[in-house]
Amino acid sequence: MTGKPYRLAEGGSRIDRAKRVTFSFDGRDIQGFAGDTVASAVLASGQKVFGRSYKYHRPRGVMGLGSEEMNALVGVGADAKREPNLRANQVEIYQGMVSESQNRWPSLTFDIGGINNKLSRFFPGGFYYKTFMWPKAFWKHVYEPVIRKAAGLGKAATGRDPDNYEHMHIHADVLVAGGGLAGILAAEAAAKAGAKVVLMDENPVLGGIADLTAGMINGACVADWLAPKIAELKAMPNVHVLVRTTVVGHYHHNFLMAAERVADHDPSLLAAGAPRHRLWKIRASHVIMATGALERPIAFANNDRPNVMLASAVRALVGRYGVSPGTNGVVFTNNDDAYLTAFALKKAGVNVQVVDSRARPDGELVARAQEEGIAVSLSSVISAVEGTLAVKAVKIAAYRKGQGRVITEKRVECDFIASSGGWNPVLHIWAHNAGKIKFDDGLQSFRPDTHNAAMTAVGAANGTMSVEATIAEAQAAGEAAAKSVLKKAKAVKAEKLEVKEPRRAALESLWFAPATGAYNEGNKHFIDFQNDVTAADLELAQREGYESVEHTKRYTTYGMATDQGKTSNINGLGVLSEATGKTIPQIGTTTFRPPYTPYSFGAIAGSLTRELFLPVRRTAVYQWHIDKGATWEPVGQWRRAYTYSGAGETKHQSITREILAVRNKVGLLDASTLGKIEIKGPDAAEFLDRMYTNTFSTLKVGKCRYGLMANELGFLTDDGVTVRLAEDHFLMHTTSGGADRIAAWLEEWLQTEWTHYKVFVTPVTEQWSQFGLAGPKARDVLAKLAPDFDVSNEAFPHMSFKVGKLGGFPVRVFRISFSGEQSYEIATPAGYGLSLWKAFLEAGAEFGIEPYGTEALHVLRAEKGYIVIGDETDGTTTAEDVGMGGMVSKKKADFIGKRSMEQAELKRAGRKQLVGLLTEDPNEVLPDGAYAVAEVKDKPPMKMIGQVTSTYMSPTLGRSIAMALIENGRARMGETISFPLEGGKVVRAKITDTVFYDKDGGRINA
Amino acid sequence: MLLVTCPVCNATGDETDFHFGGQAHVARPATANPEGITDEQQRDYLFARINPKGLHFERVRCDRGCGKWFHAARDTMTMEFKAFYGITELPPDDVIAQAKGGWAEYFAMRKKKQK
Amino acid sequence: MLEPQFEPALAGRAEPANTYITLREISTRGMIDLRGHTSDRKFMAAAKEVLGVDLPKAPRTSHGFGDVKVLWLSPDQWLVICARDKAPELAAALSKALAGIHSLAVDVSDMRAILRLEGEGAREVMMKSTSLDFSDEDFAPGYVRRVRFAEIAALFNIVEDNVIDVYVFRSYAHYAMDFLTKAARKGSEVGLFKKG
Amino acid sequence: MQKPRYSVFSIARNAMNYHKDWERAWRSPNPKAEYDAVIVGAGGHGLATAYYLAKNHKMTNIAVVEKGWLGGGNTGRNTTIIRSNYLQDPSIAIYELARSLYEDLSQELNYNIMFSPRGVLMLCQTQHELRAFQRTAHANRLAGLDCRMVSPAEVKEIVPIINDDPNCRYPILGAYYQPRGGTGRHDAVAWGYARGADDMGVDIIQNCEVIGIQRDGGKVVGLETTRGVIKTKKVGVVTAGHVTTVMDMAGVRMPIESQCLQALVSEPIKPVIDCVVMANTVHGYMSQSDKGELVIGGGTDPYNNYSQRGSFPALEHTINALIETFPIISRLRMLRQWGGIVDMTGDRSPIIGKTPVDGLFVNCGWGTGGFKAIPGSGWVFADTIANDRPHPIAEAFSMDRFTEGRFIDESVAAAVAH
Repeated sequence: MTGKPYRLAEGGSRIDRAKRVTFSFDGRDIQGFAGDTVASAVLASGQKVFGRSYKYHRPRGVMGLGSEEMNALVGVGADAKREPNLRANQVEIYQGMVSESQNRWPSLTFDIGGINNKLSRFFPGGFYYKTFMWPKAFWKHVYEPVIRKAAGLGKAATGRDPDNYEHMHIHADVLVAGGGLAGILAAEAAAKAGAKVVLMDENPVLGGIADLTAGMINGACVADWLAPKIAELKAMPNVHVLVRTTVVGHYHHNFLMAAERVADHDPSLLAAGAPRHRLWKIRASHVIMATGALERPIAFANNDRPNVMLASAVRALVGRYGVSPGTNGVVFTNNDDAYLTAFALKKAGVNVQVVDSRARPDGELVARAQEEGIAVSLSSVISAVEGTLAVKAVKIAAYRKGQGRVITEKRVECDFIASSGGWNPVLHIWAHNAGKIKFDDGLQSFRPDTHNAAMTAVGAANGTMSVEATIAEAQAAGEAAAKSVLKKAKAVKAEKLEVKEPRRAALESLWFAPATGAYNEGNKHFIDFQNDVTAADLELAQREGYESVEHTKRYTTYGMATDQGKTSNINGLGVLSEATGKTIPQIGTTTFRPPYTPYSFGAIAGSLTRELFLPVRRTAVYQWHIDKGATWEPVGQWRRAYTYSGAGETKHQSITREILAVRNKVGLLDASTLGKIEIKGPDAAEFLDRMYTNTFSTLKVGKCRYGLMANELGFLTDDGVTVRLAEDHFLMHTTSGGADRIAAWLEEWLQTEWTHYKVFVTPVTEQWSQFGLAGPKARDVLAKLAPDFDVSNEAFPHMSFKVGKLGGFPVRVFRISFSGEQSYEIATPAGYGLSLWKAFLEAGAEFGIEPYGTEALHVLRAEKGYIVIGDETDGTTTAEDVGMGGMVSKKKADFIGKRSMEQAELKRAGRKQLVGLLTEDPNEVLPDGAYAVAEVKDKPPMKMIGQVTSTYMSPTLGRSIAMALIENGRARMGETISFPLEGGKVVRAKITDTVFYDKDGGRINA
Repeated sequence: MLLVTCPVCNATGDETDFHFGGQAHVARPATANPEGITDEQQRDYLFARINPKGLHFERVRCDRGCGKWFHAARDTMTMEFKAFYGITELPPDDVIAQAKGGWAEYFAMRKKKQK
Repeated sequence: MLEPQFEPALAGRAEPANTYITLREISTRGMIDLRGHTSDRKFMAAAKEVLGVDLPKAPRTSHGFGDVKVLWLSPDQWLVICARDKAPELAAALSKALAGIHSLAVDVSDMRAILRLEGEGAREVMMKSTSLDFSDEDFAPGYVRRVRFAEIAALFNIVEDNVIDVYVFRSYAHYAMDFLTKAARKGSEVGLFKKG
Repeated sequence: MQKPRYSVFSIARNAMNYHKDWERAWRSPNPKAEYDAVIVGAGGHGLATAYYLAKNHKMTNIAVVEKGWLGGGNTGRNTTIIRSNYLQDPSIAIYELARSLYEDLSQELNYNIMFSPRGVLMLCQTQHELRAFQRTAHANRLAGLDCRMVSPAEVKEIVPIINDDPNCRYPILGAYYQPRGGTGRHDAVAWGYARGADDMGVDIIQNCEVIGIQRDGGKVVGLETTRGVIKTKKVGVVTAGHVTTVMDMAGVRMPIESQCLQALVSEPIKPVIDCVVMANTVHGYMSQSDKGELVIGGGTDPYNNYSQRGSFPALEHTINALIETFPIISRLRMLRQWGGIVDMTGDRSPIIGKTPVDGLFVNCGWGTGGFKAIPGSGWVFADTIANDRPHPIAEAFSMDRFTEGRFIDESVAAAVAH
């Protein structure tokens, strides 16, 4: 089909007829002009159908002017770049763009789902709650899959999004949402008063619908008068203007979100490095809402046919894109505004007549229509639409307000309809955060009332429809906003304006146009087009008792489509009002939820994806671990080396090798992630006695002590070795995962409970690289590194500490062990970490030193029966439970968790207690977390008596070992208990104590 | 995204720069006297919360800033902050005057103690 | 074999290219975490004696004296910046001078990495990274603040109008540099309040 | 007063008449002067309680009073996940009772609540999380639940859009799978119970706010409401996030804090995921509704909050996590976000049972996980009210567990690693 006659010979303020742009729609090449949208270009090509509706799969075309569009949703881009459900009238075309219609199969014009329409009589609102219940299994396997396939509109991308996104924070004295007449003037006034102003508008160009508005300012039409103001505003140093940027949400304390579509209209920007979308996080001292108004459709029979459009949308097609939906149009209205569309069409040489539901509209525009010779049928409505894939004709019926049936009607041929039921102020960001709204009889719609936040509404968003009033209101609001924010605002002198605009007749609400045939029967008066909700559905919901408007909404899904009820909300309330006899305010409205229009998850995530998703913390040896083939164990945000598997080595093999190296020679562990906290002050010792379950005030300077920490519930939360550096100075070690938590925990108690303590707490975890040197040869390695550093057992016994120099390295050395071997931990400033690590390996080479990872560490400590907080404990485990009751001070009057340890349940006999387990078959390794039962039965349920907490094949002992928390375990030494596993297998194990290796500790002290 | 002001360092910032620490003015019985604390007292200390719909008093830490704990008085419906005050302090009298229910009782009790 | 080799947090990492501001690690500075009470005259005096400069009392400010700079962190905490090789002795000197005064001075020169943002867009990049308003007049050279930076804790110091040092814990240095490199990517300029 | 049954035939019959003759799903009665019992709160839990009081205990002279519209609280705001694979025995008992009742609820209520056992996958993304879920798996198997661990390969089979890159930030090491877990239609659960209870004579009184609880000594004798005084000797309070407000009227201080839980949906798209996926390490979970919307749960705001407003920080992390877990969603868009007021107890487990006041019963503390429990919760609470003693399953959830230290802590499954 050629572009003619839809592309008019001239006109089109947004398009550049010199620049042709080719893109594809459903695989067909379409030629448009630079500045076209998918909607304008496709319509210009003669195609009217853009998609299929949600439930009945009825053919649908473009209906709206902008973000209220509910029918013409298209997918743009292919594969990993496909973005579904975009509004065709907002998508700017570019050379090579790929777009497609949605929700149709196999094709737009022939859609199998269309059968739903034939059967629609059997699918009233909420029908699915009443059926699909038998047989039971069919819901999941038959009915639901069909429903899911039929629903759902567009298709998602098929791969990882290749584009970038980012966030930007901005603080404004005044944020102006909306760049139409009202927004521009409010921003100008605020800026001239000296405020820092940010203005955002969702469209590619500012001006809103000034170009579709009647009236003259100082002799120029509104748009022309506004143009220089826009340029001036953009040039002001204290103003930042953003287009293609939608203010999507308003949150507490004037925090707002805006989604900027940076590169959707021009992919070359992506190649140049631009993000596809940028999410703005705005903190505004004052918000001016100049979001305008949206025209609402009229509910008449088959008002969803392709080429039934809003009057404003038709006006914009003609004026902005030089496109007419057809050659022969009918304007259907209950207000004066739509007459402007008739004039625009006539001027463009399109045949047009007007159908006006009002009896005696006395406005100047109506009069002008008659002067211009445009046929106007008053007291009339459209009672039927003929044509399925496009409008072919309408029936025009005589009408009196309140009349439910059609008496007389005449048939008129036409190929498009422009309808207007009035205008609804865009209240979303006003209402997002509990702003009050009130019903306006003149508008027959809601408008802003009061708001807790510093926010003002101006222009159409405030229900102010006249140009003159809007100008005054906007300028006053802008200046007032600046004054309220600034200490000293400059005075703004008002310019003299002469405004002329037509006197308008009042709008008469028309919520439902009577149709051919008995009331409602067989006709579809659509209220929510995308979700296929009709006036009849809303009335049905009422009849069935879903009376609250929220019930009606949820039962019929009215207002829940991707347009979130922008055009359906008020019309639905109107229908409900007439059905129930309640006024619209009595019925109330549903809650406005962010966002105003949908925006991408990519924008929400910003740049925090891929390598920036959750930081990785690296020790100084990180890269070395990688080069050595380490696999990782994440601990908090750290990555710790799990094991170093060499070429052709399985993890199990390398772990075994590492363990034996420590037992027989010497191993090296990167323990830098351990938490390190310096604690100093005259009350430091007493403070530690409060924090730990055991006592530290008795610790000698230069000595180390292992400590247990509980929370106020009495359960274990952390453990580690603390050293007394001086009388008033301690260095605490925490678990790697606990480092930040415990530092904050100590601070909290100091600041909020024991405020009189003179104690400073300074976390120093990251200052130090810390390495574990463990094994019978550990001392030899140290001695070789630093002959002058006395590491003899006498000078440096187990649980002692030394500070000094190891060769050139400033170090802190702790003789502590988590492996049961002779063992040292050596800390050096992180900058030297890597070279000290290498130095150890070099010095240790002759002793067979090997680096070992966290898994070997865990096996080594399990062989010794050492607990790991988080394995042997799970947040409900006490010191007593794990057999460390001896470390809970009886002497101390108080410490964190003491009182709760006396609660009945924590002292209860028969609690689970930590024990060791030896399986009957030494080669059988119990699975992690396996449960023992009181009695094995042939099928569940079985009474469980406890679970495995750690379980390994011990290379040292050549057999499996495990630890478990078992009811009353310590009283059951020697007892054999059963662990029923999957598939009926039962593993039996003997209860032992938890120390499997070197019970007398000879090796540690060697 | 709440806008919070730390009364210690006077920094104002997004809620994400702060850490919220739950109900304010919860006394830890063991600190005063570890002896003879009943299970009920311990339960109330650990779990019983005032949780009002309206004016509430809570603990906040200037987590990313000066690191200090402080108190905030906030309406849990409107999210409006009525006051920020020191961690060892009581709220300003005009704010105490707005307290209702459990909080009104609490502050009355505190006032009595002071006398 | 025993000669310590100092390795900065970003050792071996190429400076980012294709960014609209310059980003690099500053590895020549030493740092001392100093604790004590602003209200403690003895402490303040002793600290000044060693550092040659008053500890800043006003939140979010810094004082400089020669090569030494003191950043305010909290009413009882400061970060002393000096030449890296001077840090150990300066820390020792502080501890000595502060003996008997309730205080804590720790050499933490290796605890943080300093990333320097330099150029026209430095403030804009910080506004992509934090929730603060770097166009506010308070944010002048000398300004210091701890803040949530991307997903992590950071400390920044405005050195000159278009030069900002960001201090992050060493283990996060790569993450922070990755984030900055992306935020400052050429083509992603915002040009806030910039005309023409 | 048996209502005509819903069926494909009743729809056909009504279609002939353009659906003008459908009966009301429930009446809109005025409160009587006195009832044998009154349930406060017409959410899922409250309506289910009333339903089972009438059905199982033949107490039909009862009412449910509701401040707003029925099902308008968390029942209509949650992410509709149904599962029972908890770790602690009491939790397993009540959630599995609920899940098994869900299996037949559509037929039981003659109202399609669209229970869809599409399976719930809980991802294991660290060695520690893997061990924790292995423990849960053993416990659940021995308790008789139909659950199992699945391999990364199986995960990919069940959810083809999942990111299975072994080098990503938190690679998937496996998952814990409950094949008979899934989702239901949240509004329908409330509506179905309401219609069923109404059918047995229960008065459901909407727009009726309780403003006082009348006591005679230690006993409940009635309720003061915005629609007058209602005499009754038994009151069941089931008001979730607003439980403190109501219990304060009886002078009972609750171990509850009310917070705002964030949730959102994407625009509707063609089916991409046919099960529920929960990724606890990175804090995100997602499923797809029958309308095609991706249903996503965020975290709770970190402070007490009654505002029911969507906020942003809690969502941001969830979306980052889900984009890493399901890379294809990056170009999909958020359609709608909202908040629900959840009642959090000290151990994050519910409270069901008697209170210090005779005749006053409470059922609350479901926090972020209440929807999945509705049928079981109503079942045991009804039994508790009818017999004036805790149902065996409810015993463990009594309020005095906080006095005794008898916590039911489910966070255990994700305890802190080393």
